[in-house]
Amino acid sequence: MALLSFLEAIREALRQEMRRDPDVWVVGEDVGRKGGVFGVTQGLYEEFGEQRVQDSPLTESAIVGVGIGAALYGTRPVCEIQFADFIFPAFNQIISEAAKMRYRSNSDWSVPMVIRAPYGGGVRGGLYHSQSVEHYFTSTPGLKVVVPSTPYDAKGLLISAIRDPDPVLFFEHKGLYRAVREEVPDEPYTVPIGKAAVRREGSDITVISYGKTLHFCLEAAEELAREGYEALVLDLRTLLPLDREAIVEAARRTGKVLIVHEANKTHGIGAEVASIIAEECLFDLDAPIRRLCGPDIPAMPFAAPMEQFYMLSPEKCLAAMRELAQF
Amino acid sequence: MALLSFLEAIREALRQEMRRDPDVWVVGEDVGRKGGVFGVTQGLYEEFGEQRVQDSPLTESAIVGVGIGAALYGTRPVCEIQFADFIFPAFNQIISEAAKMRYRSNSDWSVPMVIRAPYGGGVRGGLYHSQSVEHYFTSTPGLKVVVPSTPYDAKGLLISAIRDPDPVLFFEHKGLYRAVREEVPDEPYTVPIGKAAVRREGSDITVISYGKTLHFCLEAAEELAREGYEALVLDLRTLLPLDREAIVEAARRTGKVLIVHEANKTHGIGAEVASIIAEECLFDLDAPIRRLCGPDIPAMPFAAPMEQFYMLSPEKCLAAMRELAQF
Amino acid sequence: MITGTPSRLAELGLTREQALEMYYYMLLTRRMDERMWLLQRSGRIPFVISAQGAETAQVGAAYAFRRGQDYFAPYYRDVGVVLVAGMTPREILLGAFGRQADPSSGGKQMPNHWSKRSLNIISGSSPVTTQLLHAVGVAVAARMRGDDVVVYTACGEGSSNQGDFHEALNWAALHRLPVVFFVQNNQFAISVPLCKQVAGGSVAARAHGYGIPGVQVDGTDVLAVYGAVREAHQRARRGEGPTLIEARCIRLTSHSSDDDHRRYRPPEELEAARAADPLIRTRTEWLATGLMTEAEEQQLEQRVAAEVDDATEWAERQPYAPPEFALRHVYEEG
Amino acid sequence: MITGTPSRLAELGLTREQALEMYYYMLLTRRMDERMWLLQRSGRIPFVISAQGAETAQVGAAYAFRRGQDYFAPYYRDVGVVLVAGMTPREILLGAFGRQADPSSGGKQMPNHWSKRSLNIISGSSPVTTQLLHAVGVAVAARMRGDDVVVYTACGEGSSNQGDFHEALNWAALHRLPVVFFVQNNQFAISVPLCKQVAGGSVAARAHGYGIPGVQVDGTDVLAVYGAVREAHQRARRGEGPTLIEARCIRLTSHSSDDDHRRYRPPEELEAARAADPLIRTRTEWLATGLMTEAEEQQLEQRVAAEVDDATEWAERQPYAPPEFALRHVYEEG
Ligand SMILES: Cc1ncc(C[n+]2csc(CCOP(=O)(O)OP(=O)(O)O)c2C)c(N)n1
Ligand SMILES: Cc1ncc(C[n+]2csc(CCOP(=O)(O)OP(=O)(O)O)c2C)c(N)n1
Ligand SMILES: [Mg+2]
Ligand SMILES: [Mg+2]
Repeated sequence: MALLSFLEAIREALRQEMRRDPDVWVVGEDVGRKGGVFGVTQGLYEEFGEQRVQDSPLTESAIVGVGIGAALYGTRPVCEIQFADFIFPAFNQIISEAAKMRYRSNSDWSVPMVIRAPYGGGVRGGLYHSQSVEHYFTSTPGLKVVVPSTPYDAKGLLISAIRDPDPVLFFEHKGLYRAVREEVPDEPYTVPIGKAAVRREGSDITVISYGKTLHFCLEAAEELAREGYEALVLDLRTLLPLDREAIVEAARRTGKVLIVHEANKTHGIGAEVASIIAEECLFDLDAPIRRLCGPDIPAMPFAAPMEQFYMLSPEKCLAAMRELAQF
Repeated sequence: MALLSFLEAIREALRQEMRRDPDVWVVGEDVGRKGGVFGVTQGLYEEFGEQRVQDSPLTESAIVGVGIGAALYGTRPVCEIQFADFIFPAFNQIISEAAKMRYRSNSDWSVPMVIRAPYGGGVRGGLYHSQSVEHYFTSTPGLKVVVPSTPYDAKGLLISAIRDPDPVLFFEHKGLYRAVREEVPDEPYTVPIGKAAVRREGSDITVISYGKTLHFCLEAAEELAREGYEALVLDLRTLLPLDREAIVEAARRTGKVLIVHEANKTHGIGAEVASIIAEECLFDLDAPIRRLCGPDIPAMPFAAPMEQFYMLSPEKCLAAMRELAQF
Repeated sequence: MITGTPSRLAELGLTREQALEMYYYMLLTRRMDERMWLLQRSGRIPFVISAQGAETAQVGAAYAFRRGQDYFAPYYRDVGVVLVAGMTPREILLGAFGRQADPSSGGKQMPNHWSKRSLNIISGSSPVTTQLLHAVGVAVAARMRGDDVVVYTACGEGSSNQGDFHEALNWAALHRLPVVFFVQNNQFAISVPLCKQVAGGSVAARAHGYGIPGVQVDGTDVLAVYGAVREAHQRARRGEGPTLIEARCIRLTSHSSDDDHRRYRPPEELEAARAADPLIRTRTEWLATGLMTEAEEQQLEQRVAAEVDDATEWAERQPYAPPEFALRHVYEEG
Repeated sequence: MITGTPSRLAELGLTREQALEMYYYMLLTRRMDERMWLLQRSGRIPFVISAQGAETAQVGAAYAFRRGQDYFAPYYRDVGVVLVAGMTPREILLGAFGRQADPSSGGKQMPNHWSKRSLNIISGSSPVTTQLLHAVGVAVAARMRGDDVVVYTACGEGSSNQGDFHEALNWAALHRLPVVFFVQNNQFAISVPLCKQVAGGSVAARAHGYGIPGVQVDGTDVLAVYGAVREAHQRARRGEGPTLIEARCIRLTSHSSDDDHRRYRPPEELEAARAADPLIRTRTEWLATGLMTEAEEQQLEQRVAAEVDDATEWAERQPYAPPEFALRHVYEEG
């Protein structure tokens, strides 16, 4: 066991998988000598050399397209998109190619590729260094979308993603990189893709979240407990495929559901989660299904007051949770 | 009044707006002498010349990016993407640029542009000539997304879109181009963006749809009426922004809601519609909110049996509507 | 210039038998294509997109690659390429009919979206030019593994304007990867002529910007194409990197069965195109130079006709996949 | 080669006053940039991305355009360009501080994302190279309206590998549009050196593939840049189409305040860069050739210092937009 930050846990997963399997390699902008703009790949270039830790040209469509080709050949590229906001030039390669390759060839060809991207705001990154983009991918069968919230899960889920036979998008909230630390086993281990985790038991309300906002919800839940209400907090962890059973089970337990995410509300992840509940256990509900999300604006502004206005917080979560508990 | 097909109504809207406003122009692949692969722009090249009806190179990102620049200058480009399936190379220009230009400049700059694209299946187009892509855009504030289902609306909504000060995605179901005809006023008129329309009154169940599947629902509703159940059928017409009032009102009226669309179910338009209902009028519901959609597979297959398996039909709609009515 | 003479074969290191095999593939490509039009016209298949006019370019190019060892990321016109790569007429027609036994997609994809892993033919999509990046990625991975692999990839001249073309050439050139980019310039992207697609008018000229050779070759001269591609293949194997080859081709048919090129091509132009039919040119010249005898040509015609008939009848009799097959292979099935 | 002599000015049709104005803008660019680093270091602004080393290139290029008439689609390093285009130090610092009065975005965007419609400066995003297509679109629309407009657009050499670069050059060249593509090649894309970005090593060489002139110019020689861009501007106005200009520049600072280039640039290299500082070079040579006097230089330093101080103090005192301003201007407000 070692006390690792979220970022260190991701790096350890990469290093251990690269040591285990010579077919695993990393490619992206500045991932080499610089070790990535956030330092995630630091040390890998020195250990594995420039062929397995490739600085790519500034071309996202090529990072993913070349990754697809290399995966078709049988290697396991881990592509880094420097900021999730810059994944859109690669959208066609991801949606039209990576997601459909196995399907259209009846598993004759497959794309065992991981696409890592830092996402999320609260870092004064303005419109284009703060976005949450997970919902642009979750409507596309053939892809898997993973968003860890803890160092333990980050390591275990990334190892699972690298070993997964299908393309996995792996989104890492920048705000967690250095903010959260925990004891993480030294040896490699996997956390299953497609399984949510109950982070806190509770009988009064159910809060469903993932990524950074999950921590806000947990903090708020402690506060709410002092007010006499116990919140069940579910961490989705994987957004595609969603863990329907866990969602329905968590909703049934309390009959009051709040879904929380940083991405803007309309057509966000919360919409599908709410729909699953409205489909599967409507009559177990004692309150309307609530969503607490970012505002419906194009992206997060730069100036501190507007950024804070956009960002969620333990206080905002607590207010919404209290209101639901008292409903 | 003239009896126009869906396709003719769209062409008439283009022609009338181009006659009205010299700043309106059309650009896309094969829109010129060929008149578009579906013939939508036939005759425009001859009437308005090659400057206002421009054959573009085979580059979607440029079609949209150049359109954005031309819109910034004050003209009103109507960009055609030959098939909705091929809009993804332009995704970055649409999401990062068109959608955010007004916001990031506080209305100093704006992008009065329309992007037209034929979508939908049932034409033996296989994976890449059959897709419904509306849900990739509806989570992005700054954009508007319109999907007409009738010739009258197609003309009126396209005229509204061309006159709209913000970027509008206008999706036309290929299966409607020649299949539906109706009397359409000769003069230009507008249909408001953002307003749904009740296509059929009913008190037993509410069916919410748009585009081609709307017609399946209406057909099924007649059949269902013979069985003694009256279905209220709501045509969303605009998917961003959604007409919340109309959705909630329609759901309240019957307490039983079925949402129908051709796009695959998970994280589709139906998810947001269901969530709005579960948020606004949960206690008015007498049945779980149902969604009848395409299967969750990467895209629609080519072979006839698999294509039919994917496509909805009046029969499939009737079955789902009957089940809900009898719930 | 005469396409085929014994001396020219010698220069290219080709035997007469090989030349005749190339002719067989060109003829097979043409007859397969003609058959698919007939099937489409008679409503037995819904769609055709044609290789007619590009047989010399496709067969000449593919013949320079090593079946079963090199990789292919072709585009939708490459009937001749996949035939040389090892696909059978039966397999191609299974795809046209959309039958379950179709090795490319089991009927999921439209015709001409070939795929077969055992032949190193990579599954292609419809959005153009994406496959160029896959070809580069295959080359990256093969180099990593130390494998002797050269990758063939192709697109049309209109598609060469897509951003992915630029990104693929740049990446391949940066790492001197063994990729041959083969652009079949038939002067049209559906209805849009070269002058409205390719600024400067030459796709090959774009190679220099990446510091790699750009070769323009007469796509109607099968041996010229073979020579140019063979050289590119050799450069690639020597570790000297990618080559961009632009083959000037002719489009004899409408873009596809959904198009009518008389809307945008004047009769004279269509006449001229037909007069320059590369297959007829090859036959005439090869017969004239004695590279091929009348008897040999007759034999090949008969052999091809028999194969196409067999493939058509057999493939059409094969069953469709069941409707629920649409749900299969979204993810690896445990 | 000497950057500035009276005779050279004459060739370029520049007066000494204009040369001094160019120097003023270069100096202002540098001092503004230095001030922003100070503000960032002292925690008063969160981020800086720097023009240091590109002042000569930016001012030389922008000076060839007509303020208020031509259009600008700059990139994030173009401090010198937007100053010449008419942005004031106060306006630029309002952006750096993210204040409501920031004309570019009211504090919504990060620093160096300039925009001002009254100056024809188009709002830019962070995803690189997208603005090149907007520049082409502006030129298309201006031609449609019959307006005499030339469009400046810029990006770095790394960004020139994006697909949008290829699509923009091709489109502009096809229609001979009045666009000047100005690539500032500072040898690095953050940490990735030219040799891992641009195959062939020359951005300018890519122009020939589009049938347009590609010019490589010493970006540290302000008059050489001005001359090259002026010629491109004249070609554009004559209807002869776009030009691609590659200015070889120097990056004196880390990529941005989030980067530390010592991780990937050896000390000698940084030393050499500092020794080639284009501003110092210009001053030394202009003083030596008598193009500028010591007194004039002192005056300009004082004037610039005063303007930068005023702008800093004033801008920092301006209020932020209220939090709810985040909700404004998503769509046209009725
Ligand atoms: C990204 C994308 N946009 C549009 C299309 C529709 N389309 C199919 S083929 C074609 C023309 C291709 O022309 P070219 O590249 O010259 O190849 P050719 O068919 O002439 O061989 C177009 C526009 C597509 N398949 N993909
Ligand atoms: C599409 C996209 N990908 C990645 C980035 C992150 N990024 C910002 S600047 C930069 C390097 C740009 O290098 P270059 O084009 O040479 O311009 P320079 O900064 O050197 O002037 C990168 C990778 C981005 N802004 N946009
Ligand atoms: Mg072509
Ligand atoms: Mg650079």
